[in-house]
Amino acid sequence: MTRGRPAEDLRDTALAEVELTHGLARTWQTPSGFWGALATVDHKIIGRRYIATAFVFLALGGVLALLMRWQLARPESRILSPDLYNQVFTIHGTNMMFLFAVPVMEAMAVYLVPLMVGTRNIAVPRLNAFSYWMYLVGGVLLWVAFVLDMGPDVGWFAYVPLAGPQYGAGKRADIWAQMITFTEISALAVAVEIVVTVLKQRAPGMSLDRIPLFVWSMLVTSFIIILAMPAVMVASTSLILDRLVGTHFFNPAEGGDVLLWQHLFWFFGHPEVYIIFLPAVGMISSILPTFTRRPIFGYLPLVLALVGTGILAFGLWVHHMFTTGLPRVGESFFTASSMAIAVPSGIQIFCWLATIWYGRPVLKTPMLFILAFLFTFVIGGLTGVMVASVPLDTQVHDTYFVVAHFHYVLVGGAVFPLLGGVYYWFPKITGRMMSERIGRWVVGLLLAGFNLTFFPMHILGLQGMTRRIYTYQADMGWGGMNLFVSLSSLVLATGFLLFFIDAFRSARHGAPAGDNPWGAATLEWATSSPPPPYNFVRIPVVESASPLWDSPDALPVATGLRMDRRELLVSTVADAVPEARESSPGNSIWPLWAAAATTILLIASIFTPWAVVWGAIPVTIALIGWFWPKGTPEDES
Amino acid sequence: MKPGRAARLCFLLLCLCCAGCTGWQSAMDPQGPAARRLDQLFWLFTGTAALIWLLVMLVLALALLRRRMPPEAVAEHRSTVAVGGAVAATVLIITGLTFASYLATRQDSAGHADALVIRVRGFQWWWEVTYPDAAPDHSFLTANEIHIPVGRPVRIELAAADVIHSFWVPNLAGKQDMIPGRDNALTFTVQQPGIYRGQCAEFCGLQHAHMALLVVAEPPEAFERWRAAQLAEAQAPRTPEAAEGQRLLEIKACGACHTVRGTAAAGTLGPDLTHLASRQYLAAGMLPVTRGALAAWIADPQTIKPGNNMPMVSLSADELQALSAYLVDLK
Amino acid sequence: MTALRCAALVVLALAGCKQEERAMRLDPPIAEAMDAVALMPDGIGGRPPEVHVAMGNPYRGNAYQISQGKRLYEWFNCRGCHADGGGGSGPALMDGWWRYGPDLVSIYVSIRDGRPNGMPPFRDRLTPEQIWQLTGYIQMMGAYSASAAAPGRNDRMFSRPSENRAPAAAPAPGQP
Amino acid sequence: MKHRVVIDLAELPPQGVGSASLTWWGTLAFMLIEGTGFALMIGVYLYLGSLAPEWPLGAPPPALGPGTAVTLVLLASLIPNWLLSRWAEAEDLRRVRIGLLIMAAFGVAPMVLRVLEFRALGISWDSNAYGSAVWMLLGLHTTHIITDLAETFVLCAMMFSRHARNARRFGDVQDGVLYWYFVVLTWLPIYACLYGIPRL
Repeated sequence: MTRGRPAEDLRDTALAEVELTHGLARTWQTPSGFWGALATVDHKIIGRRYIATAFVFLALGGVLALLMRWQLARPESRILSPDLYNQVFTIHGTNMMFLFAVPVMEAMAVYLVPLMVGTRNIAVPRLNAFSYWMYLVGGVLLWVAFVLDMGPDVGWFAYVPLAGPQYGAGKRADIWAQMITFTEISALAVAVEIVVTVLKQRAPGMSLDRIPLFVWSMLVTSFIIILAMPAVMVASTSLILDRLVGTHFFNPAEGGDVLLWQHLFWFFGHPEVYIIFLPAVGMISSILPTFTRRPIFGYLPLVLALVGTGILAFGLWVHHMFTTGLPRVGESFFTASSMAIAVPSGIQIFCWLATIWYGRPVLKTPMLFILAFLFTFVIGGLTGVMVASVPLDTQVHDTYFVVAHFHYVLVGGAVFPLLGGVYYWFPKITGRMMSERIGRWVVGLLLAGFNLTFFPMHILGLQGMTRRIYTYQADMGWGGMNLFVSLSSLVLATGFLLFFIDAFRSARHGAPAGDNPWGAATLEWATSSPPPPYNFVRIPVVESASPLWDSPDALPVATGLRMDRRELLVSTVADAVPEARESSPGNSIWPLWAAAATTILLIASIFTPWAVVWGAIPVTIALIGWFWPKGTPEDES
Repeated sequence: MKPGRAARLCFLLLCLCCAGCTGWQSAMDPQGPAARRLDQLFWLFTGTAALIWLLVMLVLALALLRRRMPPEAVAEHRSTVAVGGAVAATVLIITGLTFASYLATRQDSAGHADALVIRVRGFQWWWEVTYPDAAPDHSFLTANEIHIPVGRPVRIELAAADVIHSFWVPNLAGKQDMIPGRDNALTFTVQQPGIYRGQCAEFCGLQHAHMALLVVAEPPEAFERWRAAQLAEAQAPRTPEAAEGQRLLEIKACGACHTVRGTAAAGTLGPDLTHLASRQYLAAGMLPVTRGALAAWIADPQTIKPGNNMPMVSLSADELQALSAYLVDLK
Repeated sequence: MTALRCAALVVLALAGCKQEERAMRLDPPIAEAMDAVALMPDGIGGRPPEVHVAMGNPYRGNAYQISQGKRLYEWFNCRGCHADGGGGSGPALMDGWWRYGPDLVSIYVSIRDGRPNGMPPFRDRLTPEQIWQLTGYIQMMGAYSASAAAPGRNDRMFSRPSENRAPAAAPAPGQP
Repeated sequence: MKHRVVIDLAELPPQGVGSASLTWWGTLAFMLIEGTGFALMIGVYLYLGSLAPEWPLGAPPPALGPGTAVTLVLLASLIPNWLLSRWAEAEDLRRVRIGLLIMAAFGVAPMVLRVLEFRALGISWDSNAYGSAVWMLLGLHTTHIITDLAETFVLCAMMFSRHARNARRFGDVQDGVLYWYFVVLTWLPIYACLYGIPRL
């Protein structure tokens, strides 16, 4: 990309609107064409890709779920072999957690957070591009392995020794571990971008108590990611080392410990649940005011609940290990802390109820999703209290009760709000509305299908049906309910199918949306739909927590940014007082090369440890290419 | 409308649950004090949870239906009071439930001096059961079926031979993992004679689904009879066909992995077969012990339980007949 | 780049298909035919059964079959004499020196029929399929470079670098 | 939507310095990630140590010499690192160049000593869990030294090229300085663990 350099810098201060938008568009645009698409660092384009890819993985994981339900519909059925079933449930879990749930929440944030805080691009945007490529490769790695009949078959939790060198034959567990590395790198990168964006790039005046709650939730989530994901990196690295070079981290005969894996995995694995759940509650808190026509009740308690959940999230990993025979004192502590998480969750639910109570509810599709969420998630939360109790957990642990519980929490608690969020922000992202009529059908089918599918699983679990079994015997008496569950899952699948059809159709033929179709209050609605490459013609200035409601006629804005280079505003952490004008890196193909080099290193290291040594050379070259100054206006000072 | 319909359905399902609570592998049909306490705790939690859920749904429904709007300041104040009260109630309920679960397990941790000790070791994909005794000739080995006397505490010492397994007999107690390199134990008492099924609850590989065990609780006298019978060497063949079966067991690959005490078969890699026919099931709950099932299993173990470690030994039809005739007599 | 990736994918696919497949059951006729090795008169070297060739030599490059062989090596106490391949009362198996030939058929026959000076026959204790699994594992143990299908260490006391770190550092014996 | 101009930002500096710089915050976030990684690895070491009947397992405590030498070199490097930071702040190109060369030397020295340090552990990574843990801890930290060393080399190359005439480069140097502080500071608990715990 070459641009002429004007003698003196161009400011937006004195320019006419047309001239201004043209100039900004020229500076911030993504060049058309294949290489332009690969080199872009626009958070909206990358966010869109991220969201679309995540939903592709959702669909694929859903197909696996249907396969499992087909197999389990009848006792001793032989549709899937045990080997294939083990791969299918492992990949379903891994895919849904690492390739759908976490990335899709971060993807929504990548798209929305810069708009909601009123800036022009996400912080460290090239890292953002890199993180998408890493994510994509990680997902492709897992699925290609599956297609080649070498998919991981050790569960998404990959417990040693089953996943260890002796019992995990072949490269299946290594592929799992390296897929973790890919997705962790991408998740951590996005977390860093979001933290920096939220802390330093907020519009002037957006002090901490005016940050939209979705942004707050993403800030907390990002910190959880930063503190939790290293644990699974340590775990998966140790696993690969055990398998590949013969270390003994998990070998009890040589001083290692089998439970060490579980501690490390769940130290990450439990916060992981909140990494998925907190963005969802953030979405609710951001959507709800729009459809109750009033500001959210209890902004401060809601923020505190988010932060409190984030802190407590690190104190309850042991409740996944209640049956491993840990000391009783520890168990009591973890029972208490696991139950304590119900308090911040309760606070949020009560605040939402109060908001609805004193609001004027408008029952559009996003709002219906929130109601579906409340209906479903409260059940999941309450069964969560049950599994938090050590004695009860010894009965329901690793049974279908737990399968039901966490689907209530993850689908009811996270996917419903997410879909509500998609219906809500779709017009912003595409410029077109999704169908209200189909949307109601989607909510209805999903809610009915979900509850009919998963509620009976509670009972199956109590009747003794354990998890991760590829079949069961006819005399167990689980056949009828399993058939019911399998048939219900078709209703659920129809709901998802309808959602995808609606999204595809609306993206082309939906009614044009306009800037603010729902009459919402937050900054992302202050720009056109879809937003221009530079997000805002002028940086908005925030004077309250509901800026668009409180200044309905004219948006207060700031001027003085240059438009001949990518420039955005850096503000202070607490009060968002403008501090500096900072350049934002332009498009670059180097993140792609760096991702390719990292891919070679990581995949080759499944086969030989020396790949870490020689593979580091192309990675270094790519990183130098990435950071080496290119003489663009963004590099000036 | 939707929530209402779903609620009715849930209620229906709940009734269905209560109807389907009994079973030989069900946490809802407790047969001992340990399991009963868990069951009571479960209903306490479930009742509380159902109540809370109904309340939340009620408030939600009213919130959607009501129309009257007080001024903002009043609304704010009332909300604060209501939310504060609800949070306080949450804290109270949580504390109560934590305390209740603490109480429920306190009794279980008490030691039992007179407990019957049984060692269970998990293998991929079967259970090795040892009844240890101070006198070595009074301890014996069996597999996949545990007999216990009614009314006496039983202490199951758990270990794993390969990967992690989990011992779970829901009618009798909660589960406990069997972890390589670590020792766990589980103590419970059974009050009703009966047959209870258990199943491995920790994913352990290809045949995790088919790793069941039976617990047979019987009156003390019956238990002692069983114990004495188990201590004996294997039943000698009574027919020429069975004698041929024993010979085959010894010269074919069978003896390399299985033990039949009193014969030359002394392998220790697979389940002990000395009293195979005294057990109800074969291959960890896979098939009933009948002559036909035995023949089918030996002829093609990989079709019946794909991936298990029993090889398909080439036998003629006559050999298969003889071998199954011998095995089905090992009472 | 795209071409390179495609090529890598194809290679991976070909390697992957055979390497990771888990065949748990042989049809009885095939299992029987697996035993039909044609041996040279001196008992060293020969031709593997036709069905073995037709199946694409499944016991050498397949991770699952090799892991089964490794399990059998342990279960049938091969360690008792050969240790972890370093040799004890029996010869070493990982130094690249083979008294009766390095090919699959020789190893297969050694296990099946035994060899002079103490190697017992395992004909009656293992099925042909199991002997092939063991053969694949043992041949891989003595390989000069690690195969991608080689297993890692066992969960027990450390005694030698794991198979996937070949060549194992056992010194060659002084005389052949 | 109509706009109402309320602030003019034209007078703000065209580039953030120190805590007003986005890369500074980015570096901080990455340090938090890696610091968590180090803490967890130390946790693994202590956890395995608490389970073992003796610690170290099957080996004498690692010889103090090379490790202590690395520690001293790293501590000594803090002084030129601090000076470099001041020179970068003052945008003194000549001194920054010298400082970077010194820091490159201070990066290479521990790498040489590190080789000896791995030998001084007296145990291989595949001997037992103790060996695995110490190799991983030391390896993890070595990776960080290598990364920072590579960064220092690249900065050197930049500062000796035409790109040096840019205030942004001095900011990059300062981020490098910050990261080196992190590398040195994380070493201290690792050093205490590796050499102190086995001698307790």
